[in-house]
Amino acid sequence: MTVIEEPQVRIAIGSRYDHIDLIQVVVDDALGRLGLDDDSRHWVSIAVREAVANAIKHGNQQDPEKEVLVELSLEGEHAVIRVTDRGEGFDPTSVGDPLLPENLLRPSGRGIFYMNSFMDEITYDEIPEGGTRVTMRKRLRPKEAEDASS
Amino acid sequence: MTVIEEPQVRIAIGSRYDHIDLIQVVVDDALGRLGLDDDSRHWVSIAVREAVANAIKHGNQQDPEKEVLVELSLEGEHAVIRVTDRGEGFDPTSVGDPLLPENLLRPSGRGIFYMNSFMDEITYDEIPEGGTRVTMRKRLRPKEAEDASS
Amino acid sequence: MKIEARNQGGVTILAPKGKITIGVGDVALRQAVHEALEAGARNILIDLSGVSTVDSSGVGEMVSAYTTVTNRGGKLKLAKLPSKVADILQITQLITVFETFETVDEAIKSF
Amino acid sequence: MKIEARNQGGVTILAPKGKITIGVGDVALRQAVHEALEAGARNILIDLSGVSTVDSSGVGEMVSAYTTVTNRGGKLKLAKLPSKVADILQITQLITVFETFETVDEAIKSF
Ligand SMILES: Nc1ncnc2c1ncn2[C@@H]1O[C@H](COP(=O)(O)OP(=O)(O)O)[C@@H](O)[C@H]1O
Ligand SMILES: Nc1ncnc2c1ncn2[C@@H]1O[C@H](COP(=O)(O)OP(=O)(O)O)[C@@H](O)[C@H]1O
Repeated sequence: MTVIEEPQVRIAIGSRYDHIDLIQVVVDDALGRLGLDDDSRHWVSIAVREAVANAIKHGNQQDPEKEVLVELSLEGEHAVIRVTDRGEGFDPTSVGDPLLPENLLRPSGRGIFYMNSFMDEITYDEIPEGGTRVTMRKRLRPKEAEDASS
Repeated sequence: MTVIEEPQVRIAIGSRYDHIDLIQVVVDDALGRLGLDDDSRHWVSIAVREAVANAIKHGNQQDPEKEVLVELSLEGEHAVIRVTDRGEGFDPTSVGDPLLPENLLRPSGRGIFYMNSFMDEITYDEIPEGGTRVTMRKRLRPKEAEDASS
Repeated sequence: MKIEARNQGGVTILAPKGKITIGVGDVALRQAVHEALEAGARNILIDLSGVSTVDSSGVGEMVSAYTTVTNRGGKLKLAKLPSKVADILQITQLITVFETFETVDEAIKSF
Repeated sequence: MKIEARNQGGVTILAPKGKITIGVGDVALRQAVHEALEAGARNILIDLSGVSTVDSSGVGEMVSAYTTVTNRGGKLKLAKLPSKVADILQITQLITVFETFETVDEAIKSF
């Protein structure tokens, strides 16, 4: 069962790379208040940077008039971050594996890999209005801790 | 003439006081990137805290389901911050002066006074959907500096 | 926000650290003053050196504390105001209400 | 992000400070490597001790720099990786591509 709880925060930015720092600051602050440790916050906020960078670059094609929406919420034991753009979308299953020897020296293609490495779960959806939404989840307490305390 | 420029940032929060810190962090970060010095940022972010606190308390009556919207933008030489709630509204001209001797020992009634003290201009509007919007402006460079450089 | 409480020369010293702002810091200050009064304190000194921000609710709570303590026949004074907190008391003209001191020792002698 | 460039023992040492991330840090790194090559450098060492964050664009830029320098017959190596930067190279398996050193001196001797 997924319980959606407050606090919820939504931030919309124009599609400019220099807003990414601001998103990182917000995510870091919010996750700190949820009790996530410094290291985990570092990695989660890098994953969020990647999602926002992709939304700006591939989704909204750096059109500063098009907004990227970032939503933070707490769903049960997970911090959930959703990043939505107004782009053409893509097929996430077609993305190459950056660890394959033939890809290792490629200068790009590691963003979704970063997100998968640093979050517990990432899922992609197309939104009805046209655009891509990526939903990223991170468990706030280690699973053992929860099992032990219940 | 007012030129509205990017970057624009919008943040929506549920009506809870513990989100105010997050707004302060965002405002501080955004104003820092606009080149506002540390001291001015301190005072502007306190003014924004007051506006958001009023929106949460008097506007949305602390209903966490009701959102407070904070919008940051750069309009010409001014940082402009708008805070919107979904409350019943009020008459800003009816607010008492906290410096009057009979008000000096009152435990409340200094929020709008803070905003007026720390911002260059504040204006109140009712929004069509029902609610209050306060618009606060702060000049980014001292007026002399602008005159001298032009 | 955290508030340390200690006794020195018959004065209860409250030393809040952080922000005295709506929802958290203001409530904590009210509780700390309330507890000091319950414990029999009459003379209370707030050491503000650790306070970074005082919003209108925070300054309102300081006024409330002042009134409550005074009404009970006690005294509430302030020490070690950071410049930004002093600015707030100037702007709100509450500097005319509160007795303020540069050091805790000076303040204690004054009670 | 700022990048300091200096010369030591025939090696150009680039020391970026801050984040190597999309839009700013990655561009700065590309320029710094480009300028070093234009100035005739063949051996380039990136001292990463001042770098807090490397996103996928940043690590991609490091790979580009590596390829460009190698293709011109030069060498690009890394020194003083903070643990979070080392983690990134582990996860992306780029640790198998780059030669890395704990100190600048060790790195310089290796060229
Ligand atoms: N929000 C998005 N909208 C459209 N396409 C996207 C989006 N995010 C990722 N993609 C596509 O997936 C590919 C892989 O993305 P990623 O792993 O982040 O690497 P990179 O961004 O370096 O190409 C991108 O090149 C792009 O084609
Ligand atoms: N966003 C708002 N919506 C409705 N009423 C408001 C709003 N902001 C301020 N007010 C009214 O104006 C009064 C004065 O506000 P303020 O100066 O901030 O002092 P305080 O919040 O301490 O009462 C409030 O008591 C309230 O009645």
